[in-house]
Amino acid sequence: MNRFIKYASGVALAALMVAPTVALADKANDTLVAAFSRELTNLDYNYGTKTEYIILGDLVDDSLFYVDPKTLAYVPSLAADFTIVNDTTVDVNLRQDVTFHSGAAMTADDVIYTFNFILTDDQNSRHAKIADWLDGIEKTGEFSVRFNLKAPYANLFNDLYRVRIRKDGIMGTAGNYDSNAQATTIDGLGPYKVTSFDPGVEVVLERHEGYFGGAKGTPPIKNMVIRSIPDIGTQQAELMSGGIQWMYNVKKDVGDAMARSPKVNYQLGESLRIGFLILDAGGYSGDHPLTDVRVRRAMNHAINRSSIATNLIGGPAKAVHTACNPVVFGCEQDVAIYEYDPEKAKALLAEAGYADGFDLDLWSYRDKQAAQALADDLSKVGIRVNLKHGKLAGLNKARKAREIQAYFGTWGSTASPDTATIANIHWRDPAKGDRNLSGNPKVNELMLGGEKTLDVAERKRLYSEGLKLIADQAYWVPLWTYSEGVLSSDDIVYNQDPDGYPRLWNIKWK
Amino acid sequence: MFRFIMSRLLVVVAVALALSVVAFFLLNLAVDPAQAIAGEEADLLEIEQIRQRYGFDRPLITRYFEWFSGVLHGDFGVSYYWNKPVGELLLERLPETITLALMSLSVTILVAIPLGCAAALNPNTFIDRMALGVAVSAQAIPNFWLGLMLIILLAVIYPIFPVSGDKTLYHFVLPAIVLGASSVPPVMRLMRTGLLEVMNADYIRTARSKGYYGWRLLIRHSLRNALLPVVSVLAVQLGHKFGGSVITESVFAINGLGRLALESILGADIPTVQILVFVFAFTFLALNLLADILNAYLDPRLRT
Amino acid sequence: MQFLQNLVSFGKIKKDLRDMTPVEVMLRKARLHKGFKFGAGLLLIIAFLGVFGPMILGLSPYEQDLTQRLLPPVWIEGGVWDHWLGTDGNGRDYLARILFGARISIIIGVGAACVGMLIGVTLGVIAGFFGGWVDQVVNFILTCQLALPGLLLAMTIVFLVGPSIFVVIMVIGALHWTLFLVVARSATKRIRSLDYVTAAEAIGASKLQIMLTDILPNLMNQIVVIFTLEVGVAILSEASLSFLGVGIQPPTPSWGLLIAEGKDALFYQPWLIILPGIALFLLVVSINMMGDGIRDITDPESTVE
Amino acid sequence: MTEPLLKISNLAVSFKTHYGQVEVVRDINLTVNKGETLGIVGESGSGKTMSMLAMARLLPPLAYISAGSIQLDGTDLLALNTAKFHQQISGKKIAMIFQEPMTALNPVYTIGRQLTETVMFHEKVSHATAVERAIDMLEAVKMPQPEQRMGQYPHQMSGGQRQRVMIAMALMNSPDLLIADEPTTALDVTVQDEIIELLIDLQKRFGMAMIFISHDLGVVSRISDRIIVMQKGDIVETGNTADVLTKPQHPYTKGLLECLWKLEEPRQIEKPDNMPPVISVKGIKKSYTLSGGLMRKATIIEAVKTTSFEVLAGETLAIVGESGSGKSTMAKIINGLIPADQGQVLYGDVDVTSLTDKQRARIVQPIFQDPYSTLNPNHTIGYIVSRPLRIHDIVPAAEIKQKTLDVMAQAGLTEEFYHRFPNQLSGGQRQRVAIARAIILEPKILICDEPTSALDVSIQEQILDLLCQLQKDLNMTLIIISHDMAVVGYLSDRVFVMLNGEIVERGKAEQVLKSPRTDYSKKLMASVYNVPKPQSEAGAPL
Repeated sequence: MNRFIKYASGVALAALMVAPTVALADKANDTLVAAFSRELTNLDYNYGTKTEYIILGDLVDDSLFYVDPKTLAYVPSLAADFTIVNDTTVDVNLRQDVTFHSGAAMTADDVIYTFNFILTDDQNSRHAKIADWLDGIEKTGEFSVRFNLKAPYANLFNDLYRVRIRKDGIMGTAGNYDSNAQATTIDGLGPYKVTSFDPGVEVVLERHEGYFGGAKGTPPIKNMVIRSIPDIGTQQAELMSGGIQWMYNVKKDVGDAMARSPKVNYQLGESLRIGFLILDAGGYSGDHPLTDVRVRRAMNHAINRSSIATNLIGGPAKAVHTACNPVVFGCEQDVAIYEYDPEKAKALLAEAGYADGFDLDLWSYRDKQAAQALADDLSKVGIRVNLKHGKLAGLNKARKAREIQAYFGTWGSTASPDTATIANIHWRDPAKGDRNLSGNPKVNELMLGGEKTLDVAERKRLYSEGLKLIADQAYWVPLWTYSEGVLSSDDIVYNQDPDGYPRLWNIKWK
Repeated sequence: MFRFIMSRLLVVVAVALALSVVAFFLLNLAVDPAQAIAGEEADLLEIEQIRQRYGFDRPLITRYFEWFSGVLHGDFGVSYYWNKPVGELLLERLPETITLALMSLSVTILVAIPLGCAAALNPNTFIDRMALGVAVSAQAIPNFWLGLMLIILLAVIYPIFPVSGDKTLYHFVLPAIVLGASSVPPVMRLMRTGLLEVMNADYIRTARSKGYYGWRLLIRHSLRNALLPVVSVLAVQLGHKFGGSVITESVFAINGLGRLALESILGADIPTVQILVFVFAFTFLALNLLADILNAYLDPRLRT
Repeated sequence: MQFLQNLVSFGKIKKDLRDMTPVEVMLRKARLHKGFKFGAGLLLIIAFLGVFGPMILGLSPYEQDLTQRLLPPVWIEGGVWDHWLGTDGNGRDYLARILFGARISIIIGVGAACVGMLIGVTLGVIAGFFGGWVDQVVNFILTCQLALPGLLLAMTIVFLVGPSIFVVIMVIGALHWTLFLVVARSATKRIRSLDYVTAAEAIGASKLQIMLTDILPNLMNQIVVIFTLEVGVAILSEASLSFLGVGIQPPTPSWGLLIAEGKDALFYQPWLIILPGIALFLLVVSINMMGDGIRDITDPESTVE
Repeated sequence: MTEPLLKISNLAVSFKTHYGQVEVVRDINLTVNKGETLGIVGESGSGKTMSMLAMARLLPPLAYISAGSIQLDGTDLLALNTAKFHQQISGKKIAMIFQEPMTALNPVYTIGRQLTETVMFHEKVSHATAVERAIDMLEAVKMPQPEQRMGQYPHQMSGGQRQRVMIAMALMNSPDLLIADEPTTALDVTVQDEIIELLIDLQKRFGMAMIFISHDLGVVSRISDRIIVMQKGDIVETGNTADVLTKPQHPYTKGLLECLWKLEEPRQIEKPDNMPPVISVKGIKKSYTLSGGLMRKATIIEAVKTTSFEVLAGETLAIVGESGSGKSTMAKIINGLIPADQGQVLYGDVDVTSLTDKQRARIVQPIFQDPYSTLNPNHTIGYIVSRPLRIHDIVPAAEIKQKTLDVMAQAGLTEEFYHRFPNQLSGGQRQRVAIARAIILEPKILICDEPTSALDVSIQEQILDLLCQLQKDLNMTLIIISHDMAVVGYLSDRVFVMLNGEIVERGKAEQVLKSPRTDYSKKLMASVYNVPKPQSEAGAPL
């Protein structure tokens, strides 16, 4: 035992003797450290869905198209230009000055390989969406390709933006794809290349000196490290002690407080994310008050959106009345507007036969503060809310089992300025998606019809009609737009874009 | 000796088996792996496709036996969430957890044993009450709270230690203190009562009558006897540190098994959680067996 | 302690202790036990404040005022007398939430410890009384439980059945019965071999009668001690679960939840986690001190100074 | 011998309690000369051990010497500081042997280490020398194979062997004074004798002085030159052994002697021989499996080997044997509390296993050894005594209390005990409660397992008298299990002697006690040191 104690104390002493070798992150060695709350477990965005992967993907990969942060319009990136030949044919000419991190030049073969891979490998995350509209891709020249569509598809550029171009053959051959080929090392086209990757811990990036510039421009900072730090408090501490220089998803309270330190800057800018309540108007979870439109309207009147947006979320956040962010394409604003009016809400409830209110299980998994605030507003008009705030896994399960009467959701539409993105996921045919609880097939027809044509005017009309129907029938309680908060150290310059999507390659030293 | 170890190993296997059954069915009922693989944006059709592709639509029992025969052949399955073999994942995360567990055990030993001895040798004095105060306090402080307080104090206000991460042993100091502190009360109390009991034992009176006193008495005649029960408790505590470092690892961003377990549950990554439950149970039982063997080494009565 | 028994035969102590029933002896020891008095007193104060505090002060833990968010306590610049301990992120009075949290913590602590006690003592008494293969089976269950990573299981179960106070109580209770079992079993084994149990068998008492009248009452001393410790453990477990987001549901003010909610504001509104942390600390300390006290008081061999 | 080796004057020992200080020993004056043996006799709690512990500085934490002086060989012991005392006196000049050989040796170290460490520590001799001396000492205490013993651990030895090791250890530093505190009490009677012989022998050989403490006047009288009798912290009698035995001055001493004398006389009650058997034991057998430890195989202990006998109505049957002889197991089997592996126990002609618990309870009741564990501490005496009535529902509820009080009175308990709890009663009173509980169902048979061995001598007699009285009044059959020949002699009609699970001798009490047939019975009888009643004063009131 004595020997054991000696050994144990030896270990502890050794621990104290080891000099702290914290990765030095500063201007002097041109290394920026950014923190993500969620883990990066896979470098290949073609196999990922989360926001973090898009951000990383934009750093290490490139796509044919890209969103211009200023105009919120799709612009060519790897593509040099494009021609819409007809409703189902799009020709794309590629840039000729693009090289992979490995040094090889990008040609049409790589693009064709990538899309064929997406179409034939049913395991990748992009497959289902792309296969839905893309019939095939053909080579029209050394640096030009043609996309043949199954049907007209409006959100084409968003989907093309999400496909990261891979080197010909790098994922294997058809029927023999290796989903992990680019999981831990990546031969991308983006402004940064990966020098090391510790899954769940950190990704170390170095500027790709052969980067073609293009829409993203040339990054000013040479080295970048992205660390996974799950705890927001720990992230703050790291920022204060110089361990990281950049963190995002920072709420107003934390940001304002942190910004009191001269070492830290806080930006609370716009975001495409909106919050909303989805109500089971269709009665999928059984017979309950929410199937009555008066009750749903009452709920719309009951919530003081502006107060919560201003006081809780802050920044440019404001009330919304549509099932989409007002700034995106097709988001009709001329819809029925339910002003904050608790008395009217009570009257509507009474009219519906719920003068004494009713019990409501309200699920939520994000933004606990806002969830409590809106639950409080609902309870003030007599709806006895039992807030079920938990983890997404629990909500998913209940939603799939059709047990949910109402839930508080948010949608970020990451870097996708088109109503199609939010509509596609939320208003699908109920047989294919469990979020459309309207019980009205018309909504699905209108909201998904909007992406099935390239005619801009027709699209606007469809969305307008759909959004008006949603508002009129109060299938949702649209709540507010969110704002995106970023904390950065005072030695870097980071300017937030209007869509709230972080473009890390634009950061420069002060 | 051989028979004993074999019979104990049999229990270990039986327990691990029982737990794997419980864990498998509970997890599959609690979370939907198909939904988790499909991700937030997936629609029902896609989820249904995944369900068929991975075979989640088949009866749980069939899937359990498949999983189990895989484990028997050394195939621990592939994580849905991390997209890699679970075995690899474990090996990656194991060193961090072992480091943290051993360092926190060192903290426990270095604090609890001297404190327990001091308290037992000076019963009902100021020292004893101080030690009891430490025990009661450490018992009442939630470890996530202690972690946050230590970060504020020793990493931000006085930046002595790094806030988080697991690069060097230095990063493990604060988490080891947090995790070690939770084991101090039981170990210290046991050391105290054990030593008090030993000091009242007849053979200590014999030793005194032979002329032993003070530190010599403690070292030559009391410590070994008093440490016997402590060894078992330390094994249990070390076992808990392996499986129970979920919170500490996530507060300090240490990529060990605890955090892996937390993330895997949140990500409905059943293969990983399943193996982790197995690993935690096995570690716990193996440590207990080790403690029994160590006890037999220390206590001749258990040997013959 | 032979010495105490010796003492009993001398002088005035003999009279004092001899004239007392076991309950009187305990009460006397309790009166003399400083730790017990402190712990019990503190617990009474916390329980009183938890039950009547919000009522007396006229505060509601649920009433939100989004224009009065995150006010600091009065002693910090910016604090107002309307909210002594400030307000939380939803503009609710923090004092009211902390006081109300005492109620939640005590309900969960006591509830979960009761569930654990029910499971543990039942299994323990049965295993200890019957021994043999029954004991082996119980021992196997015990080993399984000990080897199980409890927090993970708790999270899974909460996912499975959905979160609520009742579920949290049941889950924590179902995970904290091992100590009850171990203590009940060994005590039952010891008592089982005592002559008065054999005497009860000899006078024809049934097994159930023996378990209920001869074994259980004599276990209670030890069980009460474990019970208090487990109340403390359960309170901390609830805090951990709530901290991880799978415990008590907002807006119900549980201390673990308050700490989790305040965690993001760690550096600039530290009182948001320090205050509920201190409350939690005081409650658990008071319960543990009371438990330590009860152990000393009920231990027939202990002398209280 | 002009100057005594040890001189204790006006010694007092007190305890600190929250009632203030309590003097447990007062005004102790005694001297021990070189080479002399002083015996100290007293019941538990009489302060005999406490005063010796005070001298050796081994008092428990709350006890302290409140007055007096202790001179050893001219040195004032109380004036020495702790370090000096332990370096110069403990082990070197004063050595001690304790009552419990099972716990007095450190279980985790070898005998060799425990024997040699003090010599090496006190006299700075080399390891080899120390080992040599230890082996010599083990030889001196007649330990077989001393070299091999050195590497053994205490648990590998029997109680008698451990006590020999303790003695060897005490002698390692050739002390001037050996204090033996009840060195034989925990040992089997046959071993006691050997240890006493050994002590007498060693004391002569090494020429040391010895203080021999015991509750047993018989044992003390055998070894001591002079005797001190203590009661409740005071010395009540002191004198040469012969004088104390023949001319006791203090009533307490007289009482002690009377008990001894009385116990020696077999009871002369004539009973008819041809009574029918109430219990027939036919070929019962019982074995236990001791589960193995970490590296130990499970062992099977045959507690009772195939045994048959009959118990006759109205008789008192004694079963005598040392601990581990299987007599208690036998008692429980007869009582129907544990089943036998083989064979059967018949009450009259009914097999005990065919009876329900309640039926059995009306026929046979037990009395146990330990008065502290025989009563449920949570119940009042009234509840304990009346519980059988409640379970059996044989007396109308309204009459239960009266019946209980009646039975308590029979057992010598007044009404005031009805509402008391066991912790408020003395050992003797508790045993009376146990008896009351047993007889309230008016059983035909009472099985008493060592009914008095945990009680002080003076109380033993009262309880035995009570049992005899009740047997007569209630016309019961009595089975007494005991290791103590004295109890047996006092009470029984027939005696069985048990050894290793077998009855090795059976016969009428007088025959077995006075002229035992087997070697074992003889040895057992020889080890009882009864003080012969002085012939000249026989019958005269003391």
